[in-house]
Amino acid sequence: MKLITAIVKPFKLDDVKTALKDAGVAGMTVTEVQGFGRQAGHTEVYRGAEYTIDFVPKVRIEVLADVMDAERIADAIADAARTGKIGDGKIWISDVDRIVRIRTGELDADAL
Amino acid sequence: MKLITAIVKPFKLDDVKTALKDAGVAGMTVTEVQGFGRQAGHTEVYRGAEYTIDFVPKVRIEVLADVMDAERIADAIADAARTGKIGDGKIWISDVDRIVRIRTGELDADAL
Amino acid sequence: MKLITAIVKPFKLDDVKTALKDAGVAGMTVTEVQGFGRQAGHTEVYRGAEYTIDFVPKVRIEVLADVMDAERIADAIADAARTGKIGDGKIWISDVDRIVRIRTGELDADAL
Amino acid sequence: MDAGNTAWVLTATALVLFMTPGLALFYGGMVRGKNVLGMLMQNLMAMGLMAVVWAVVAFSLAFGDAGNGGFIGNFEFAFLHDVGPELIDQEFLGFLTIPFVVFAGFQMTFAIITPALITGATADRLRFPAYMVFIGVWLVLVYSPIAHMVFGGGWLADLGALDFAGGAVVHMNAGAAALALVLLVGRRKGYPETPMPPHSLPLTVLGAGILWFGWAGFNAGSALAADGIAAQALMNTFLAASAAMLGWLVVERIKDGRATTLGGASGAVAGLVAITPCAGFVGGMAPIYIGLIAGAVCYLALGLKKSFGFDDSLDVVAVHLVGGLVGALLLGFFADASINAAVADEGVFLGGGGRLLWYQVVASAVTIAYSFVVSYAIGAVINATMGLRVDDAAEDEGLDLSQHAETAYAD
Amino acid sequence: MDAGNTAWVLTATALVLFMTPGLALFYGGMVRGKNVLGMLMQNLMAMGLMAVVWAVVAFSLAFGDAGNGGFIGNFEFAFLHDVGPELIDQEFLGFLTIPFVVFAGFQMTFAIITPALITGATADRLRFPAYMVFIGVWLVLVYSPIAHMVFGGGWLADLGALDFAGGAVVHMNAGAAALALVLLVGRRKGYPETPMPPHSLPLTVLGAGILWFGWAGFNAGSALAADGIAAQALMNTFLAASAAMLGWLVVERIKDGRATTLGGASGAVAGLVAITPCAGFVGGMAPIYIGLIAGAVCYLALGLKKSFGFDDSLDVVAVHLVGGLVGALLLGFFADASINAAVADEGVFLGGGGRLLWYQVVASAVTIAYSFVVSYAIGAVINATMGLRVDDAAEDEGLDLSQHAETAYAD
Amino acid sequence: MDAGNTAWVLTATALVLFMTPGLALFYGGMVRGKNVLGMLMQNLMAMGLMAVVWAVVAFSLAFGDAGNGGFIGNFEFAFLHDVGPELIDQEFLGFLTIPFVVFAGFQMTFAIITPALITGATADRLRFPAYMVFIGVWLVLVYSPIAHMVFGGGWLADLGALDFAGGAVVHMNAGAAALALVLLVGRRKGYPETPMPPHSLPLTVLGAGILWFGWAGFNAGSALAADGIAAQALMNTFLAASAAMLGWLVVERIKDGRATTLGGASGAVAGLVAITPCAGFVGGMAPIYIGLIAGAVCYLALGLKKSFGFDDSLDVVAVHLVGGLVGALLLGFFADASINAAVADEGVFLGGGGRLLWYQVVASAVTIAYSFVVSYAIGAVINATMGLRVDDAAEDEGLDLSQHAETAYAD
Ligand SMILES: Nc1ncnc2c1ncn2[C@@H]1O[C@H](COP(=O)(O)OP(=O)(O)O)[C@@H](O)[C@H]1O
Ligand SMILES: Nc1ncnc2c1ncn2[C@@H]1O[C@H](COP(=O)(O)OP(=O)(O)O)[C@@H](O)[C@H]1O
Ligand SMILES: Nc1ncnc2c1ncn2[C@@H]1O[C@H](COP(=O)(O)OP(=O)(O)O)[C@@H](O)[C@H]1O
Repeated sequence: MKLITAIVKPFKLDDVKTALKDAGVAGMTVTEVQGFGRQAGHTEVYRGAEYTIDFVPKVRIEVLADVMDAERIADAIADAARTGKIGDGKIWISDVDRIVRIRTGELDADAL
Repeated sequence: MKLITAIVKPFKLDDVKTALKDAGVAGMTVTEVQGFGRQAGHTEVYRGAEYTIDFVPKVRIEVLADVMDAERIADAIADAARTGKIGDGKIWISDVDRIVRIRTGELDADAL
Repeated sequence: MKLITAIVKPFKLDDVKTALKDAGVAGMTVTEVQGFGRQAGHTEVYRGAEYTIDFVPKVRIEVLADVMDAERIADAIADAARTGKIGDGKIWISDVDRIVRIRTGELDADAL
Repeated sequence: MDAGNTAWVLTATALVLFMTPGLALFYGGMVRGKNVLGMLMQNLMAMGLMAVVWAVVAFSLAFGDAGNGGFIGNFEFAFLHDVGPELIDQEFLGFLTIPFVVFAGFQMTFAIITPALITGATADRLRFPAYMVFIGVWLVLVYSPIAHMVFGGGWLADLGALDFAGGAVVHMNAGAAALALVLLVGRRKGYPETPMPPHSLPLTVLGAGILWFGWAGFNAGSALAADGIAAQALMNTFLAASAAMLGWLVVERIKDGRATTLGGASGAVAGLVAITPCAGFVGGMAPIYIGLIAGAVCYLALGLKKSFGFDDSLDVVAVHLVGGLVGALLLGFFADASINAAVADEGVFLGGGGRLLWYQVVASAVTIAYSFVVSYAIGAVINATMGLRVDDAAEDEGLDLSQHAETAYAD
Repeated sequence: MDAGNTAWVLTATALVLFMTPGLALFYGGMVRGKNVLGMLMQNLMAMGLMAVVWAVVAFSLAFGDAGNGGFIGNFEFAFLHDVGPELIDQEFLGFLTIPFVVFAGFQMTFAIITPALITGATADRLRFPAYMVFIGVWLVLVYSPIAHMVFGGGWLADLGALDFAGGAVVHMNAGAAALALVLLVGRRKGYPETPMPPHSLPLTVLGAGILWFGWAGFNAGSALAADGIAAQALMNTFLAASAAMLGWLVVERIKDGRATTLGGASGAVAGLVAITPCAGFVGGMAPIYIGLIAGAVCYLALGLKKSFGFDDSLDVVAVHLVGGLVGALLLGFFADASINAAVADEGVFLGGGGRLLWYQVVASAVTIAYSFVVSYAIGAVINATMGLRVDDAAEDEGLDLSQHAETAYAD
Repeated sequence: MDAGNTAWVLTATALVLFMTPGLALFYGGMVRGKNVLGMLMQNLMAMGLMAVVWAVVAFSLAFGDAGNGGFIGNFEFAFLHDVGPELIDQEFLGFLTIPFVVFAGFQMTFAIITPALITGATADRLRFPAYMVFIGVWLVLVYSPIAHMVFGGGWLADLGALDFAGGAVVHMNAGAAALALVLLVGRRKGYPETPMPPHSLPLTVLGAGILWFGWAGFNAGSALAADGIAAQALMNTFLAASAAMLGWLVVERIKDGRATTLGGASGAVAGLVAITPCAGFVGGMAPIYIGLIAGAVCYLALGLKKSFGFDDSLDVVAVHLVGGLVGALLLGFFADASINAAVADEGVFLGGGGRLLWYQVVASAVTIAYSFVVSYAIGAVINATMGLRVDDAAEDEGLDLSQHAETAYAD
C-alpha cells in the first residue's frame, strides 16, 4: 500500500478535495502546517519593531491508497493544487506495510 | 524500525494513551488533524447561509517502535480506539530506516 | 529519496532552521504537535480541581532530501536541537518513492 | 422628579443591563470551546425573553400592589399599564423621585440577570428550548413572588429583613434554583474524571471586569437616588470585591499552592455577591471584613459539590447561594443605622442584638426553600414533558453545533 | 445649566463613544481571521478622523445656523469657535440646559459611529487610504447635511418628520451609503461559493453587548436631559432589542431550523436600530411590537443580497437601512403625544391619521436617496483616482497583513 | 449635596474602575500567549490589593490634612475613619458637593490603576509575590505622597503647578517607576533578538476601547461635578485621543511604511495620557494640537529603549512617562483661564508668559525624580530579599503556568 503526502496552499484545499473525490478517493487526512521554502514569507511591524516571518501557512494532505492508484492520485493532487506560482508545494509517495480500518479490523485495500 | 500512525476520534485519545502505556510504549506524538471520509461532517448556519463542513476533527498519533512490536501496538491502538461507529479511523505501519534520540544520539531501539 | 522527520522543542525551531539553511536545505514543513514521553508534563489548577497534563508542546519538522544527504541533515538537526535535557525529541529517516514539485512537475532531487 | 437621581438610575440601569453580556463571557470563558456559544446564547436569551415576560406580567406581579405585606403583587401594571415617564402616584412607591418607567427598567435588568446566573450550573447539557421554557415560567413563579416579598413591600420586608440589592432576590434565589436544576439534569458526561478546563480565561477575566463595573449600578443604583447611600453602596461594593479576591486567593494559595487568575476573578465575584444585600446598610471597614470572609468561605464551598457528588459546573451554588447567604447573615452583624436610617435594628457588632440576624436567617431560609422547591417542580415538569437534557451525541458534539448549528471559532 | 441633565449627557456621550469599539468587535468577530485587524482599524480610524473633521467643520455644518429650515448649517462653529463650557445662547438650541461643548461632543460620537457602520458592508476588501479619504469627505458632504436637515432644525424637521435619535441620520444614511459602496467595490473574492464563516462569535457577542449597553446613551441621551422622556427612551430601547431578538430567532428557527447565536445578537441590534427613531416618542408595549416586527423583517431582508446579487458582507443594508426604515415607518403608527409633547401628529394607531406616516415616508426617501447618490459619487471619484479595492494578492493575504503588516493572533 | 454632581462622580468612579480590566486586556493582548494570565492577574491584583491598602492608610496619607502645603497627609482618615455618606467638613475639601465616601472611592480607582500601569514594562518576568509586595509598599511610599503634593493641596499645588487629572500623579509617576523596575529586573530572555509579537491584537483593541471609554470618567470625573468644566474635559479627552491616533499613525506610516492597528490603539492611549493634566484647563482646538504632538512624540519615544538598551516591554516609558510629560509641558502653553478660573497663570500661547510652564517643569521633574528614586529603592530591597524575577525555567514556561498553574486557552 502507499501513502501520498502533499503540502499545498491552503486556499487550494477545496480544489484538491474535489479532485480526489473525482479520482475515486474515499478519504484523506488534513493538517495545518507551516512551510519554509522558496516562497517568501512576510514582514510584520509592531511599534516600530520589524519582524520577518519566514514561514508560510500550508496544508498537509495525506491519502492512503492502493499501490496501483498512487501515481494517479498524486497527479490528480498536483493538477488541482497547481497555480504555477512559487510555493505550490510538494507531493511525495511512500510505502506502507499495512493499513487497518479501526472500526472493522479490515486490512489494506479493504480498509480504504 | 517501524512507525505506526493512527487517525482516531479525539475523545478516544485518552483511552489510546492508556492502552499504549499498558502495552509498554514509552512515547508518542499527537497532532490535531481534520479527517474526511465516510463519516458525515456537519452543517452550520450563519444569517441564513448554510455551510456544509465535510471535515471532522481527528487526532493523529505517531508511535515509533521496534519491528517486532509494531503489530501488537497497532492492535492495542485499534482496540482502544474502536467505538464501532463510522469514523473510527485508520492505522498504518511503515518502515523507518533509523531513529535517533536527539538528547543522547542513541539509535533505533535504544532511542525509544 | 528520503524523508527526515524530527520532533523537537518549540523554542529550538529557530536554531534548527538556521542549521538546516547552513546545511544547504532549501525547504521544510513544520507542524505543531503534542509530545508524550519521558519528559514530565505539568499540573494545572482550576477552582480547586487539579489536572495533570501529560502532553508537552513540540514541533514536528519534515525535510525531504536526497538519499546521500539524509544522515547529514539528521545530524545537523540533532546538533541544533540538543539541549541535553529530557524531552529533546527524536529524529527518524524513512524512504520515499518519489517526490514531485507541484508547480513544475519536476521529480525527486529536482523537486527539492 | 429629580434630574440628578434620574441621571444616576438611568446610568445604573444601563450598567446592570451590561452585566448579562459580562456574565455570558465570564461563564463562556470557563466552558469548553464546543459549548461556548451555547452558554452565550442562554444568556442572550435571558436578555431577550425575560424583558418581554417582565413587561407583560412579571413586573406587575413583583411590584403591583406594592407594600401589601403579602406574597405576590397583582396585575395592575401588566402590559406596562400606567408605567410611563411620570412619577408614580402610589403610597409604597411614592418615595421615588424618578420616572416610574425607569424604575421598571432598572428592576427589569435584575429580572434578566437572575435566571442568567443559573446557566453556569447546568453548563454544557441543557436543551435550548427547554431552557427557554424554564426561565419563562421561573420568572413568573419564582422570581416575581420573591421580589415582591423582599423588594415590593411584601411580608419579608415587613418582617424586618434587609436586602439592599438582592442577596436573597437575586443570588440565593438563583443559587437555589441552580441546585435544583443540577440535581434534575445530572452531571456532564465524563465529569469528574475528564478534565474540562476553561477554554479561554481572558474571556472570563473580561467578564469579571464587566460584572465588577456593572455591579456599581446594581448596588449603588439600588439606592434609587444619587445620594449618600448610593455613594456608600458604591464604595462598599468595590471594597468588598477587592477584599474577597484577597480572601479567596489566600485560602487557595494555602490549599492548592497557587493563587490563580480564575481564583482572583471568582473571588471578586464572590465578594460582589456577598456585599449585595449589605451595600447601602454598612460602612467604614465592614465591606472589607465581609469581603474577606466571603472570599474565603466561597472558596471552601467549592468542596460541597465534591462532597455531595453533584455537578454544579461553574459553581453557582458556591458563589451565589453561599455568597448571598454569607452576605445576608453578615448584615445581621454589620448593619449600621448611621449609614442608613432604614436600618431599624442594627447588627450584632453595632450593639443591635440578634434581632436583625434572626430576620436574615428567616428571609434566607424562606428564599432558598421556596426557590429550590418551586424551581425543582418546574424543572421536573419540563423534564418529564420535553426533556431538559440534550442526548449523548449532542453533548459530545457540543451545544454550539447541536443546539445552534454554529462553531465559535474559525480561521 | 442643570447638573442632573449634564451628568446624564456626559454619561451618554461616553456610552456612545464606547459603541464604536463595540461595533468594531461585533463586525470583527464576523470576518475571517486574516481580516479582523483591517476591520478593527477601520473602526478605530473613524474614531480618530471623524472627531477631528467634526471639530474642524462638520459640527458647524450640521448645527450652525440651527433652525434655519434649510439644507445645511454654516461655519459659525468651525474650529469649535464659541463651543465651550457655557450654555449656548441661540434660539433653536436654547432649550439646552447643558454646556454647549458636551452637546457638540455627544453629537460627535454619532458622527463617529455612522461612517463606522458602513465598514461591515465592504468588509475584507477596502484599501485603507481610500477608506480614510472616503469617510473624511463623506462626513462633510453626506452626514452633516442630513444631520442638519433632521436634527439641526433643517427642512425635514420643519416638515414634521420625527427622528428621535437617528433612524434616518445614522442608520438609513449609513445603510444607503453601504449599498452604494458595495455596488462600487463588488463582491469579495470567492463570494458566495466559498464559505466565510465568522472567525470568532464570542467577539461578536461581546460587541453586541457593548452596542446594547451603549445604545442606552444613544437613545436616552438624545433626550439631552435626565427626564421622563429619557427614561421612556431607555426602557423602549431595551424592550425593542429584546423583542427583536425574539422576532428574528422565531423566523430563523422556522426558516433555517435553528435559532443561532449570531441570529440572537443580530436580532437585538436590528431592534436597537428600529427603535432609534421612535425611542422618545412611543410608550407602553409599542417598543415590543416594533422590536418583534423589526427582528422578523430584518431577518427576511437578509435575502435581498441574494436576490439582487450584491455582497453586503455583514448585512448593513438588511440591519441598518431596512431596520432604520422599519422604525421610521412604524413611528408613523405608534407615535404618542402623551409620551412626548413634541409629537404634533400622533401615529395611525393612536388616531392621528396618516399625516405623520407620510412625513416619515418623505424623510426616509430623501435620506436614502441623498445618501445613496452622494455616497456613490464620492466613492466613484475615489475609485477612479486612488482605487477603492485592494488587489487580488492583498485580498488573498488578508487586510491585516496587506494593509497593516500585522497578524491578529500569535502564540 | 448635589444629586447631579453626585450622579456624575458615581458614574465616573465606576468608569475609572473599569479601566483596570481594560488595561489588563490592552496589555494582555500584547504579551505572548503563555504570559497573558500573568499579566491579567497582576492587574486584577492591583484591583484587589490597592483598594484595601487605600482604605487602610493610603487615602489618609494622600488626602489627610489636605491643603497643608506639605509633602504628605496624616492618619486622620486611616481605616476610613470619618469617610462616610455625608459631606466632608474640612476647609480644603469643602468645595466638594458630593458625599465624601465617593470622593474617596473615586480617588481609589486612580490608586488602583496607577501601579497597574507599571505592569506593562516588566511583562513576562516578575514573580507574583514580589509584585504584590512591591505595589503594596509603593502605594504608600510613592503614590500617596505624590497625590498629596499635587491633588491634596501639598506643596506642588501651592507652587502653582496644574495637573487636572493626574498627568504627574498617575502617568509620569507610573512611567518613572516602570523605568526603575525595568532597570532592576533586566530584559526578557531572548529580547531583542527573538520576535515576541502580540498574541491577540483584538484583545488589545478591546482594552484600548475600554480605556478610552473609562477615561471619560478619569478626566471629566476629575471636575468632581457635572458642570461646564467636566463637559470641556470630556470633549478635550476625546479630541486628544483621536488627534493623537492620527499623529502617531502619520509618523508610523512615514517611518515604518504602514499604519498599524497596534499603532492606532497606542496613539489613542498616548493622547489620553497627554490630555490628562490638561483636560479641564484648555479649550477650543487645543486638545487636538496637544493630541497630534503627543501621538507623534510618543511614537518617536519608542526609540528610547532601543537607544538605551532597556526592555520596557510594552512601552510604559514612551507612552506614560513621555506622554504625561508632553501633556504637562504643553499645558504651560495652552492653559486657558476662560475655560477654568482655577488657571491663575495662563499658558504661553494665551499670553500668560512662561510662569506656568516653569511650574510644570518643576512639578514634572520632582514627580519623576521622586518616583524613580523611591521605586528603585523599594524594588532593590525586594530584589535583594525575595527576588523580583522568575527563574529561567519559569520564564520559558511562561508566567501562566509557572506563577498560576493555569493556561489561558484550551479547546
Ligand atoms: N525539502 C523540503 N522538505 C519538506 N518540505 C518542503 C521542502 N521544500 C519545500 N517544502 C514544502 O513545500 C512548500 C513549498 O515550497 P517552495 O520552495 O516555497 O515552493 P515550490 O514548491 O513552488 O518550489 C514549502 O512551504 C514547504 O512546506
Ligand atoms: N484514504 C485515506 N487516507 C488517509 N486518511 C483517511 C483515508 N480514509 C479515511 N481516512 C481518515 O480516517 C478517518 C475515518 O475515516 P471514515 O471513512 O470516516 O471512517 P472509517 O474509518 O470508520 O471507515 C477520516 O476522517 C480520515 O481522517
Ligand atoms: N515512541 C515514540 N514514538 C513517537 N514519538 C515519540 C516516541 N517517544 C518519544 N516521542 C516524541 O519525542 C518527544 C521527546 O521524548 P521524551 O521521551 O520526552 O524525551 P527524550 O527524547 O529526551 O528521551 C516526546 O514528547 C514525543 O513527542
